[in-house]
Amino acid sequence: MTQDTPLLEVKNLHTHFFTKAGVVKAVDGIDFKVNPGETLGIVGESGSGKSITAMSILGLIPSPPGKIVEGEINFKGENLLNKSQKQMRKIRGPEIAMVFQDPMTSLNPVFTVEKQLLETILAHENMSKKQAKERALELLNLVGIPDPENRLKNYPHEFSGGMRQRVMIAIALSCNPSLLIADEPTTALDVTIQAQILELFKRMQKELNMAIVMITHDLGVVSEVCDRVMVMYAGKPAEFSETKHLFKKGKHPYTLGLINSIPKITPDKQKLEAIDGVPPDLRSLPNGCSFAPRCKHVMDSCLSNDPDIREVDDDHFVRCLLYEDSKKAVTT
Amino acid sequence: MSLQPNPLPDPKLAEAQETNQSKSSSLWGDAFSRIVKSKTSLIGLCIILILIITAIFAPLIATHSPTDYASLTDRYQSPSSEHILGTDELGRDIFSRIVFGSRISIQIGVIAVGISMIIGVLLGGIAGYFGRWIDQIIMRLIDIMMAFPSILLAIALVAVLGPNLRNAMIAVGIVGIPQFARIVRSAVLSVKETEYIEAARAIGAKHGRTLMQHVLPNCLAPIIVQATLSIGTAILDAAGLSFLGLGAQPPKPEWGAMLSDGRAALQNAPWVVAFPGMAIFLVVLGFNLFGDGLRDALDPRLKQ
Amino acid sequence: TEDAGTGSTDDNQSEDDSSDSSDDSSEDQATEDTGDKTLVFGRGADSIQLDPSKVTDGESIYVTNQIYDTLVRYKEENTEVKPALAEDWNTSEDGTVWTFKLREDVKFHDGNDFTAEDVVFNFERWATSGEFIYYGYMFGASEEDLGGIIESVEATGDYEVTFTLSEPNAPFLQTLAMPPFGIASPAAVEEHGEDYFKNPVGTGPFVFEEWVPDDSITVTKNEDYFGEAANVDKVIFRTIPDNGARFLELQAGSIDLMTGLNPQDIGTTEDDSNLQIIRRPSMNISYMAMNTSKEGPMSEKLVRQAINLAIDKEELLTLYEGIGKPAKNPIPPSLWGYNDEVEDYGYDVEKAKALLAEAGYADGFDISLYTMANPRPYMPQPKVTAQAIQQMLKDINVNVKITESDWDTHLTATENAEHDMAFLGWTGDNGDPDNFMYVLLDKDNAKVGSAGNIAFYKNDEVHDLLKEAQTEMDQEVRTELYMEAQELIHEDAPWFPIAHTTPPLAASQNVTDYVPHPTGSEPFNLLDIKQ
Amino acid sequence: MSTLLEVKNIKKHFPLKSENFFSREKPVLKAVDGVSFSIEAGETLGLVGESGCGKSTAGRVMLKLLEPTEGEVFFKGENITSFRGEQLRKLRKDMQIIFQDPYASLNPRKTIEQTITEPMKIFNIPKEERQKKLKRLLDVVGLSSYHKSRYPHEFSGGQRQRIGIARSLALEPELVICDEPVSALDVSIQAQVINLMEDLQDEFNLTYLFIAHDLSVVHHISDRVAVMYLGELVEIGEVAEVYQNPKHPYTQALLSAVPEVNPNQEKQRIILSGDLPSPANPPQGCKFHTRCPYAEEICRTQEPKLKKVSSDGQMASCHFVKEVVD
Amino acid sequence: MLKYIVRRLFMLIPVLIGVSILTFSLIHLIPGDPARSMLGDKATEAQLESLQEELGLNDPYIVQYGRFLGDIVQGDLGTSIQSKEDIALQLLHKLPATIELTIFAMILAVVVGIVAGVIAAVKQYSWFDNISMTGALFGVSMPIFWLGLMMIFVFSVQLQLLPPSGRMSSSIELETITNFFLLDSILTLNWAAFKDTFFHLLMPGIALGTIPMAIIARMTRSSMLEVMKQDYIRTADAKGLKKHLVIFQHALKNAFLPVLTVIGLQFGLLLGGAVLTETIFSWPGVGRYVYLAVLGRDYPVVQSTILIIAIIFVMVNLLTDLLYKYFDPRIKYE
Ligand SMILES: Nc1ncnc2c1ncn2[C@@H]1O[C@H](COP(=O)(O)OP(=O)(O)OP(=O)(O)O)[C@@H](O)[C@H]1O
Ligand SMILES: Nc1ncnc2c1ncn2[C@@H]1O[C@H](COP(=O)(O)OP(=O)(O)OP(=O)(O)O)[C@@H](O)[C@H]1O
Ligand SMILES: [Mg+2]
Ligand SMILES: [Mg+2]
Ligand code: NI
Repeated sequence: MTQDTPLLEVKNLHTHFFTKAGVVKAVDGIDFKVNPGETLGIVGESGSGKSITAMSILGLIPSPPGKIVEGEINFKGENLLNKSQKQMRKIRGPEIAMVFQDPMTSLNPVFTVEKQLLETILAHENMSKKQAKERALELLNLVGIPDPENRLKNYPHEFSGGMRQRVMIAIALSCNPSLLIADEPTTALDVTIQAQILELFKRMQKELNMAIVMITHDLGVVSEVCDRVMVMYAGKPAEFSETKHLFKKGKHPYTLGLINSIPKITPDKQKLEAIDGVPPDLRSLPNGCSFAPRCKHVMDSCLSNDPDIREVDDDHFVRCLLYEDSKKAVTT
Repeated sequence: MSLQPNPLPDPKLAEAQETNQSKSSSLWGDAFSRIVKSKTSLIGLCIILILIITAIFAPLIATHSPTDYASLTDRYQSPSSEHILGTDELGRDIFSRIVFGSRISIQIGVIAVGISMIIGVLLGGIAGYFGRWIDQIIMRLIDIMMAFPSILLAIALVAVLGPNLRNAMIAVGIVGIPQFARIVRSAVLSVKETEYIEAARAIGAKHGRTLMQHVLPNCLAPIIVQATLSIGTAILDAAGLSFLGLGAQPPKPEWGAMLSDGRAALQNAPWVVAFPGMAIFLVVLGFNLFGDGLRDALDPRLKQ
Repeated sequence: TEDAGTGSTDDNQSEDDSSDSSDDSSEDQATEDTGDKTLVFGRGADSIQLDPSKVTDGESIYVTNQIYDTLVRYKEENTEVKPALAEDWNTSEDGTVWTFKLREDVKFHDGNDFTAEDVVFNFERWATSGEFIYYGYMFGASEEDLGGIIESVEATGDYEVTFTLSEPNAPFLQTLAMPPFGIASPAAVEEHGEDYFKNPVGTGPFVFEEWVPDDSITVTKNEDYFGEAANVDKVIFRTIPDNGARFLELQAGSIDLMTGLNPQDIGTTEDDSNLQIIRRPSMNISYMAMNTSKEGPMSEKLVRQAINLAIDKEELLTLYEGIGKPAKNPIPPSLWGYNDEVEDYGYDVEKAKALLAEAGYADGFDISLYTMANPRPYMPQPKVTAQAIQQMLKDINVNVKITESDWDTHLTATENAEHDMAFLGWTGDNGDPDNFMYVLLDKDNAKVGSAGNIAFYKNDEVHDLLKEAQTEMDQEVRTELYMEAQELIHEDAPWFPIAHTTPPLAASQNVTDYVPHPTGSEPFNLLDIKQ
Repeated sequence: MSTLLEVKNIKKHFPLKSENFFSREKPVLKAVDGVSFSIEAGETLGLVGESGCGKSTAGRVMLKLLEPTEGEVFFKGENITSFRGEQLRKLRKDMQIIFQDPYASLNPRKTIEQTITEPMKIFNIPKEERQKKLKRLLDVVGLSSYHKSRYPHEFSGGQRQRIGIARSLALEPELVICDEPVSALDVSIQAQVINLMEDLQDEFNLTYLFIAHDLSVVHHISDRVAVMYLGELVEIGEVAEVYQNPKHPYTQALLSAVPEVNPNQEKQRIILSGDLPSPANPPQGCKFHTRCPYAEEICRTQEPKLKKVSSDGQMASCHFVKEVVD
Repeated sequence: MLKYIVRRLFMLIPVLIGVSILTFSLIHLIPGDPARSMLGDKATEAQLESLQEELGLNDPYIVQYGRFLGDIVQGDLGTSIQSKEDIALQLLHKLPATIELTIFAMILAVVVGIVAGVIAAVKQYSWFDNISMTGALFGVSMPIFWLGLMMIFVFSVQLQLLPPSGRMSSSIELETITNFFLLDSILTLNWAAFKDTFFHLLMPGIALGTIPMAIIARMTRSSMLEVMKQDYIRTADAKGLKKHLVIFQHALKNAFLPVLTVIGLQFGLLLGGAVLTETIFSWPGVGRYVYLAVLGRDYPVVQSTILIIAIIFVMVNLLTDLLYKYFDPRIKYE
């Protein structure tokens, strides 16, 4: 790592759900850092624990049944896990803000956009209502909502999906957070709208210089906006690297599988290389490497040994026994 | 066939994964296992079973005649070893009457809910499946019925049909129709919109087949839940009617009627009122508990 | 005249009593901010109409007794008569002409003076339509002859009325004292027409104030009452159908006096230092009438006898909790003319079965038993009694279906002969056996739709005897006639006579000077209440 | 090659609940508003467009699962627009559909065996043959025969999609309409299914209408591609042509908006402004003019026609594309 | 909004007509001749005819129905066969009693139900949740007539705390203005009457309110739980709003909507349940009135009263519907 003090540092995070049917190890040992102003992408298949990671950071894990059983989440040097709910409420918003996947359901349908914007501002900033309203207008302008003066009075259902996502982003930005977590902010949107939103993200990042954690399952999105990427599989990181590096020199069989299974718009069509099998049931993970059952390069040792994450290159970490010998293990 | 079977997924792997899931394969089996796991619905089930067993073996369980008194001098005896729940205004054994009353309760539940269910499912099914003007007509009729508070409508029906248990059951059955019709209709509507119904049409299934094989089986869960809960309501309503003297006539040991007859002695012999009421309460509670459990067990959202 | 004299001494006496108590209360009153004394009277059913001449039910009479006066009234504790609206009276030798001298200081509640014309008006009103049930019962009116035995009523002076009867009528004076013959204000009758029954105007000690159906009737003190003015300012008759609830209200002090005490609550009342039991002298009967007019088993004498034999009266009477004595005749033993020679059927199931077999009903039959839902003074637990009979008759294969209705409906249904068997009872109105036997068992009163004789028992021999007793003025001869009639009735068994009761009333200890009358109701002007 | 299916100017308008109780004119939602194209036997035609533009509706109209409001459908040269009842049922043998949602498209109360054999039952195929075929179908889609007595909820999404495919193949159809068969699946599973479908096409000589909103998937699987916008076809042509050389501004924007898995290549993005207008109330003139960067007055008033824009059959509907006459 | 209300009222017409047809037909459901059934088997022909005449039973149905409807529209509900009273007038007297009782019960049910439901949802699986939901389950299974009697036994017989019947003690003087005693006593500043009426209302109110209370509590809880799972609640949390704001503003306002519908429907239950409650507590309201009429086979009273109650119920549902629209901005009403 190049910078000295990361904005966010997640260490060996384990978030489990204790359900009747068994313990769901949704997040099972994750480490990553986010530096100020940088964009980190987290990719993985559905159910791999991306959202739960984000929710853990914000302290929003529904409990019961969920519980953070181990780990540290250091934000600006303080461990968020030691904070009370009350303290966390002060951090959410002004320090860490979040944009959720589905703009259709993430805004409260019975309140106007104005109320939902203002209440965030008023909750954290020492402002009069009038000032807050000015700020709200400014924000709506910033995220590109035309005629914000009038639109403020509207209810969410009077907005289209893209517009709602803009409102969500405005809300997230309203208290100038130093970290923005975006959980699949474009998945529910159409391509043309997705392009608009991604463009907005890029602009925001440039203008406001905040760190972003971009959660997605679309490698395309990652490659467009992220500086670095973490690939997750079954609650664990599989690979972690600089984005360009990953697409060029990705090492983990799962990462490679992901990249190869996506059809590419290139003139010469090749057969897709699919990853066999299905993602594992998080309640009963196989012994050894959780990807082993689907891995093309599976070795006997994979079925019994769960590999540690290792740095195989500068700032490039892989969790695979194939690379057991490369460089050093990251201590956890 | 020249193509190799697709190599995915590895059958052994799939096998291994599936053994983790519960073995029973049908939805009903699943539901059953879920009910058995829920303590409250198990209690409900037990109460219902006790009720049924009591009804079947009433003559063996009862210690006295349910309708005849031994001597009028035995009136209003407080609970004792001879009459474990005491005696009523005629000196009849309350326990035995309650035991035999279970038969009437079951009868009410089955007949009244039978009426509501058969007519309600039919109306709701037709309205939901065929839609358009048939739906309009049926639903307006249902709306009209729903405009009357149900107990009141039942009272009015009994008033014109004549006060007896049979008519009370019919009345309670009739006022239960709208509930079923609406539930079935909305279930049919939502099932009708699913892709597997479209798939059935796409493979050329006829109306009858679609309705019987695809639509109705998938509406069964809400119907069964509603039926279970309705039995409780029906027993409650019929007891209310009997309490008002519009249902079971003497000397039938109907619980509501027993309670009503015991009112005069509330101050001196509260047990005459207390026990039949408790019986009603417990049985209705049983059906409600079980119905709640069933609803949870059959709730598609809770699956997976 | 002598009667009147004794009457007034009675009055004086009670006046002393009441003045004592009102002294007590006046002290208390000083501390109260409202000086009003209100008596709340709890009962099981509402009045049907407040036109006493139109009704037969005690609940209506309870109230009209307060509002109306009759020409003569009963004495407080028995059925002897004393002057009321009429100061004095005499009768012709043959007993067919009666002349009444009326009081001159009487005013109706609406302010009009009471005169002889008003009496004529009332009698003519009753005698010109079939709607007035009691008039029919008592004076033998029929559809053909609406006037009955009263040939004419004339105002023979401003304050004198003369009645001319078609035949002598022994109980005539007693009859006139009956509450149904309360004199109404002609002006009010004319003004309200159809609705008169809910706007009653009389001359009585209380003035009608308000009627909230099924809830309460309020009457207030008539300050200008010609007799002894009431001690309480207001009486509220509250309807609380449930005996238990009513008793609770009494215990809680929200009512002062109640009828229809559950027999099993007598003990509780006696134990409660705030409450008292007041027993009404017995002059009533409860019975199960068998509808002889209906085709089928009930028209058979043998069947009716069998039913009499199949019911264990003694056991049944346990349901009366000690307030009832078994009945075997249609009149109470306290009345003259009671035939103690008659021997009750007794309880004999075998014999009953034999009789049934003889009548061709060895296999039994299905039959309805109509019962009122509300307890009556003469029958505290009708529904339970019905069920007890239901079970007893099972022994002779008679399958009883009980039909329970509220009081009003029950009366209509039985008057209309819907029933096979029905419970009913009677409280004497005037202390004359005629008031039981003629009203309840004469063929004249077996008219569908307005029957007093709900057995629809029609025996010409009995009719002749009763008719003769009516016209005979000699009480001994009349006694003979009634005795004979009782024999016949016993043989024909149109009824299963059940019991004579001393109906208990429960009251707060504060209620004083309350003397219940054997006829079942009384004016409340003498009664007082300590605050 | 012969034309297997052809639609001519099909329209599907859904009546909307009238807002005004008393008003006479019934508002409609123009889900498909005049679409014509044809599918050649053995080819795969991709149908792309944003959500709500009428792709699924068009597919259902072709199958006659929905009655077209207007227009005609030809199957093997026969006009099937007016087919009803038995005639239509017979036709079902030759045309099948695969659905998007692997969870909703299988009857949860039926075992896999029942689901797959039901079409055969309906067409009175004898039992033995049914069993034989069932085995083969399971084999072909990569399921084992011990799966057949299980219920859908015991399968993963990818497996369910296979079951749906098996059902659609049971009657050996010629045409299969695939309504976003892979959109609900994870990337890794998506590739499995796409591969399977490609194999099956070769194996059974199938013709696909492949509906999707994912342009890369369509590119991968299709021979030709049609682009829809608000119920209308805006461009159609050979995949290579359209992707390399899109003529319609909407197609251009659409293609440029796809995030590419190639971090090195900086793309020239066309970002469309605004949102998709509602099909209940579409713009006048060219329906795309509200978002089109090149829109001019004519676009607001005149509706462009689909015209041939290149010599090898590429067609587009835009006022500013030159028509090619050959 | 106004336009919408007018439209909704307009749409009520068919329902109301249906309701009137149904009540009208009730009398014709009586097996045999209704007049005969009212008068009994042995009624004379003359009596029968006069009643048939009075009820107009000899005309064709359509004519009868037309007259029935015409009378009702003019506010003429006929006269009672038993008491010969004008039914409309009697109802005017009795309705306030029932409405007062119903509203009291409803307020009780809504307040307790919603509070319990919200707390139970927020503290899911806590002891409060368990206890209140067990209580609610008991509540929905409760025969209210039994509950009423048991309450009388405990509070009137044993503890002698509360009056067992009636609306007000006879000793209390109250000038009635609206006939809603609680309201009247406030208007006339008669605190003794207020206290007395309130105590009289307590037991019947609780008995009547129990089932709706239980249903509302359960509904509120499940609705709250459902809403708390929604994304926008997560958003509100992620915005760092205070907890009470999240629960009482964001969650409750959304959760209230389905509860509102249930509340509307519960009114029907209350109006029906009033028959039992009023009978037990000798409450001089419409419920007891109908009941007595049923016992007395006073069909005109049964008919008219049920019709009026149905109309009230329909109106209440309309009101909840309008409220629903008012609370839910997603529904347009123009
Ligand atoms: N409340 C919960 N109870 C039990 N298990 C849960 C709960 N919430 C999430 N999980 C499980 O945790 C795992 C990780 O979920 P998560 O939402 O983080 O996945 P994801 O990577 O965000 O997937 P997606 O792409 O579908 O959003 C999943 O297997 C999910 O089933
Ligand atoms: N049965 C229907 N009734 C009314 N409107 C409908 C119906 N079916 C579809 N629509 C509407 O028609 C329009 C086109 O729908 P369609 O499903 O064809 O779109 P699509 O292109 O398949 O979208 P998606 O990518 O979301 O599947 C949509 O606006 C939709 O709301
Ligand atoms: Mg997620
Ligand atoms: Mg679609
Ligand atoms: Ni082959």
